[in-house]
Amino acid sequence: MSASEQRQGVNQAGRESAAAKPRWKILLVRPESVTFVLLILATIVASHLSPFFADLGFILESSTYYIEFAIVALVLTLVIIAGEIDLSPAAMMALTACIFGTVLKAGAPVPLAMAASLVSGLALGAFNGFFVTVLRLPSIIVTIGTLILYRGLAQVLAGDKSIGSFPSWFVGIDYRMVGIVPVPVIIFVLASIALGLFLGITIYGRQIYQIGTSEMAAIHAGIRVRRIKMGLFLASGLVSSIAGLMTASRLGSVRYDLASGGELTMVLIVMLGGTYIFGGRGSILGTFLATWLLVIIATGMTVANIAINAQLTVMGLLLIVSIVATNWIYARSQR
Amino acid sequence: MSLVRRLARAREAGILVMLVLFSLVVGLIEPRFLSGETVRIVLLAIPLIMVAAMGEMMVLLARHVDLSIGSILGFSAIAAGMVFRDHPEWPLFIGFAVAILSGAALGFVNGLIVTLFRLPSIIVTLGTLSLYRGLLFILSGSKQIDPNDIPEPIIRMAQTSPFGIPWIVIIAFAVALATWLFLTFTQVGRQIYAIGSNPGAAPLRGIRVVPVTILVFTLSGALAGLAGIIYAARFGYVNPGITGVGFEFTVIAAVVIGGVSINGGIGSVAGTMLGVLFLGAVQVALPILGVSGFWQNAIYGGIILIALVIDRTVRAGGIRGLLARGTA
Amino acid sequence: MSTPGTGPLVAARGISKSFGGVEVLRNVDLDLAVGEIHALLGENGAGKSTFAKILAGVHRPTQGTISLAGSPVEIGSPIDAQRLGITLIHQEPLSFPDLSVAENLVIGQAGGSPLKRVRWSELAENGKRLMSLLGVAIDVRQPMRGLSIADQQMVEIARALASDSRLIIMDEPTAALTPKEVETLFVIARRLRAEGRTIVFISHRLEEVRAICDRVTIFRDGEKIETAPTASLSDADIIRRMIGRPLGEFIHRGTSHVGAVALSVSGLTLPGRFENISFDVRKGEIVGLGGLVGAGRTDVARAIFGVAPAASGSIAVNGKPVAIREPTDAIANGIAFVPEDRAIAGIFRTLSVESNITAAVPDRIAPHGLIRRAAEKAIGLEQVRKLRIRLASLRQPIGELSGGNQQKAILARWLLSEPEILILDEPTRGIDIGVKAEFYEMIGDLAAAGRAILLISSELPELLALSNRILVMCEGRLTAEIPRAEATQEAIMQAAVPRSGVHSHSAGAAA
Amino acid sequence: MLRNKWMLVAALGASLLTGAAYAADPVKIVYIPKNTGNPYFDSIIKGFEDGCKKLGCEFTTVAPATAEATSQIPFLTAQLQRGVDVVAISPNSPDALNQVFDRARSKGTIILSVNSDMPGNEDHRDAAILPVDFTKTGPSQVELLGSQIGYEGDIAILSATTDAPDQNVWIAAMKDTLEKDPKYAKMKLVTIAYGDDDPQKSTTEAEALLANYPNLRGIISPTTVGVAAAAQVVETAKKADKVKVVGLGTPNQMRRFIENGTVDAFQLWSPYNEGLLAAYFAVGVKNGTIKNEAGTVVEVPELGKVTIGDKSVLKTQADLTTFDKKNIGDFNF
Repeated sequence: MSASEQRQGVNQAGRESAAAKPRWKILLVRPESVTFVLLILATIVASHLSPFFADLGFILESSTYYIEFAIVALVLTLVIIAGEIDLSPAAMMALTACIFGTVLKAGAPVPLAMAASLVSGLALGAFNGFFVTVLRLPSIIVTIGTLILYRGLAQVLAGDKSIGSFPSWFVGIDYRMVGIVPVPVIIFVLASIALGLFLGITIYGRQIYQIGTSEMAAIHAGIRVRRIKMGLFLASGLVSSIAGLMTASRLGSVRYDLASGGELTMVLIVMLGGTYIFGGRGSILGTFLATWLLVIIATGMTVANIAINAQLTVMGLLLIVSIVATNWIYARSQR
Repeated sequence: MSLVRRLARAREAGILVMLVLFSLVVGLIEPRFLSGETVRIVLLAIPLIMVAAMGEMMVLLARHVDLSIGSILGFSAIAAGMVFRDHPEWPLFIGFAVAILSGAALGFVNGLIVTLFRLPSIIVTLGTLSLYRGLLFILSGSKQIDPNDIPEPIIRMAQTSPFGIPWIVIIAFAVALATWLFLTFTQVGRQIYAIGSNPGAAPLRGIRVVPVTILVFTLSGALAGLAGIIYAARFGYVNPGITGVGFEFTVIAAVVIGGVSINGGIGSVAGTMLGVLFLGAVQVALPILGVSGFWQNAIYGGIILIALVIDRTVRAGGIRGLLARGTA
Repeated sequence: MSTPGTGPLVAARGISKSFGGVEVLRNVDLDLAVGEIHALLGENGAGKSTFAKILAGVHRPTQGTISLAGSPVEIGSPIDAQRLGITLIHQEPLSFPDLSVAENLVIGQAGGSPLKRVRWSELAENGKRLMSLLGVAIDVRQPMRGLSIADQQMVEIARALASDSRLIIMDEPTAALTPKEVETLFVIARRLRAEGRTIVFISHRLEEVRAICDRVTIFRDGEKIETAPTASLSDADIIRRMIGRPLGEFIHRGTSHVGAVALSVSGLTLPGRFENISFDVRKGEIVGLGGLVGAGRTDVARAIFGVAPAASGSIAVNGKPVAIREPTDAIANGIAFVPEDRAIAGIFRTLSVESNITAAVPDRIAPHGLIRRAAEKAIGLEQVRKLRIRLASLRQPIGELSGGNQQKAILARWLLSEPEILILDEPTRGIDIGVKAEFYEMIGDLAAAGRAILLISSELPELLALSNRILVMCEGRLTAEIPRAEATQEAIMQAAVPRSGVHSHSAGAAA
Repeated sequence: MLRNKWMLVAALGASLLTGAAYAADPVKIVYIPKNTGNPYFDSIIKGFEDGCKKLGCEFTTVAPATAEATSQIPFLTAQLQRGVDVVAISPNSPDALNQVFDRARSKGTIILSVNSDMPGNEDHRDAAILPVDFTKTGPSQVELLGSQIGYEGDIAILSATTDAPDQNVWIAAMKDTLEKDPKYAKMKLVTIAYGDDDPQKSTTEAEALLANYPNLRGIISPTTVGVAAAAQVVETAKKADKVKVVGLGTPNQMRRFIENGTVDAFQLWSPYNEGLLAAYFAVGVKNGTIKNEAGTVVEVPELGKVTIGDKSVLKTQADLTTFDKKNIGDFNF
């Protein structure tokens, strides 16, 4: 346990304080740097792989399939920086979307159904938060449980029927454009800026980093750890239901298997963005860049007709490599 | 304190009571459930889960988790199936060896990544869940292994044996017995409990945490591989896109129902067997009661959460400890 | 001092050790003879525990060599140490709560293949034998979970006995033990010595060292100061060597005016931790809180600060009863708490010094939720100047600072909150001797400025030097209140050590 | 397997060389099955390949890993970006793809729904290629089972999911036939079980059928996963002589049970022909030789004449093919 050794080392006192690191070195170990380099590399490779790739309109259109996960991943970034994890958002997307569909089918107007979906998202997030902050159970296990439970409830609610025939104004958010940019991408960019500022310049963002760095120290510094964590799980539930609604709008229908396997994609995006799996380190910028990295890789492979089995392999490898790399860089910077 | 100990000891008894109560309630609603035929069906349904559950239990005991066993099962089943299909002239045990060894190899990789880079196993195996599934598609060329490619003796394993009980049931119970012997009577078996019980103290106590952890993941993989053969025997074919998908959640549910703590160190073979039996009974009861299969996942998820809360309660020293404020 | 004809069992030469660029051991030479009990003395952070851990393979030395019985050895891991016949009894007992006591006695012991059979009846027999040898009544079949710290410590000692080692290192083994248990331990230690084994004994209690140790080695600031036969040094000699200067210099000449009661605690109880704790702290007063490790002092402090609130009892600030459910409540009532374990509960290791200093006063750096960099920097610089914190940059991660400067930053954090009541839990643990003096000065000044201070410390000289009054806790209860005039090390120890000779199994928490 | 890998390489190669490869501008067709690794769709693909070999069209196939509602969408978009002329797809959802289809069609791409239609959303695709007249599936299955059990006794149905649209249409027809046709008056449908197209669930459900209904004489399972599971269960329970299993299955999946006598006969159609017909139809429509409207006759050398029906539905054959010991050796899919 090198961390505890280091801790003991600090504990057992030292004499000299080390000199501060030069700026370029700090920049080099910034979590987003690797992501940025990879993004450029991936774009070059993808352009060579298929002549159909290098088309901004197409990339933006394809990005809408991942943007919903990416928006959730922004909040998940905060959750992971705070030292927790939420594996259930994809299941929450499905369940809240199915609730939306069910309420709508029962004759309620769209705004009411949307409200029901958002409220249920908050409730599901609160349920996760209750287990984590009140019962003090590890979030990684709790949300594996709720991942199965929420997906199961979606299945109970909707069977394997697809619930559709939404009013036409609600359908097709991804075809609404601002210039050549689809609305979901605009939402994602705005959400990134908002959450980036939240994390960067507000006191709550600061406290999220502090909690993730040392929860004990945060408690002892009078930071309301439980309240903030509960807030993060609520945010995760809320943003999942928003993403669920966006998916419903894009597809024009919902089914229990909506966004299935999305937890992998979300964790992958956050990890690719250089956020440290054990908390205390990471950034919205990293997640933002990682989203485009994923879009480029996935779209590049698909448009080059690379078979899905290779894609699964690449995604699994990417996840592992990205965590290993982040950890390695982190450990290096600590030396 | 005595309450804690009593509860901890009562884990297996508690599951047994749950199992009996469940059977009685289902039997009251639908008397057909309490028949010899049900026992036969349950016995046929559980070997697949039981074999993999023994591996997953060891992983949980060491305070890790393996989410990739479904993909490992699929990979091993495909690998063995390809041996059976492409080399029908080879003796059958080669197929067995291929399944178990390929499973062990994939499990070994899990263990290696987890220990070498000190990463949370849940994230690593979430990655290999996808990675191994991709590899198995590549290996199989996306072709399924058809029933007539699976040798007759393998299929018969799910039907009969010289003792009248199907081979797969005998294998499952033999694996459970071997696991029990291993965990109870070998040094390394006890060390698995020790690592899960206090991972920080283990290396200071002279336990080789890295090799033991790798061993645990390797065993989990090997047993998932063996489960791959059982899958082929029971269902008669192996499909790269279906075989083993979602299997990890079933197995984890069975293991935690069996009283194995997700925080490591606590759990027994007997408890896990009861957990598997309970899950088998639920699986069989649902169709008999005419409950939609759509409930199955919700029930699994609920069971895992309830088991978590019970475990937390026991560790906190009862309800009062659980509700006590402050940091534990 | 080693027996003529045979060389020393252990010969350590030039041992140095650094953690993250910070040197905690410097060029230590030490011989341990066959069949001796050798005390390692020194203040907290002097390097004695680190040295012990190097011998036991927990840490690897940065430099230096170790020979065992004449041949050079590499002790790369606890497993290597075991194989070489070296056992360490850890300061805080290590245990596997889910395994039985009997298993805890032997698990991980070297020898035998991994598949070697575990013989349960033998294990139990062996365990019973060891327990009766130590004279404790512990059912070896029950799981470790739920054993008191003292019982766990006895199991830890039994484990060392079972290991058949030639070098046994005991790192403060008596901290949680009753006098009777300590006596049993000494009997066994002497017998082990008679068998030709070597024992390294780390303790703060000089009378214990005098009782059994043949030789003492004194550490200070990571360096070995002296090795000498125990009998050749007086207590005063030893203390002088440990602290590097006479004790007298530390005594804070209290000039503060003791005013009205600032903090009043009555009937505070948290089952299993502490019971019926009542005391007052006045403005301008430093109240010391002494006791053994695990006596519940830290738990009381955590309860007052709201980290782990008490189940019953009341707290009043300036005469008004207050409800403290979480630290925020305590802070709102002008209470500040510098926790004992700086690395875990104090600093945010990878974050900047600046953000560490301002962590408890979000409103001052971010009046409307938005952080004002300029304000934060100004506050940070002011504190750095005031407390003379040595650093390269305010944006530097605090983990890169020395222990003393880290502690100053934590103190700065709390001074910013302008507390009326300051709880200091082992404030000088792991801090350089020079900086320590600065701290004593600061604590005195804080009291002089009218703040009420509750000082928890295991270092008796520190308590004696700074406190107006000293409270003593033992097994979760307040056992004495000693005015400064009557306070002596003996008086404090007498109240701190359990008298009954029987542990209450409920008082089992680490302080 | 070897051939498959070669195909992959060829597809990859073709994709890298696009631009230079088609001087004659052949029709580009892509087929997106429900998911990869499903042998049923491999036969459809074979049909497309053979068709395109003759017609000179350019054919590729891509598939998602899972048959989840939205998993086909990225593939669909990518193919449109690649500029394909015809997208043939076996949709995973009757409506989740509507938006993408609409946009593709507005750009002139032809969308064909292959093997199953999109009930209620027919105006989002150009045409549907179905394997058989689905109204005949129900009665035909009842007759097949009836002939094996002497038109007498308890029977059960093991279906896919409760909401599976095709299966529900067939089951309704089965019920209707059993009720109205006096020939089947002595056959009693005791229950309908749902195996969710999951091998484990289907197996347990089939076992529950045997346990719950000791007098059961036959099981109809109109889904490939279910019929294999039912056969396997009956074989394991050694009740092949007592309980007859019929249903819709693929020859390779069912060969074992036919050969060892567990199953006397089962039915299906030719997925190969679907691919073939789809290829001919697509090329014809694209080149303007076939008018996509009801009543038009499409001629395929191997199949003969197929008439476009209502809502642009084409059926490759009228009746189901019955597979038994005599003919199963002739099929490999």
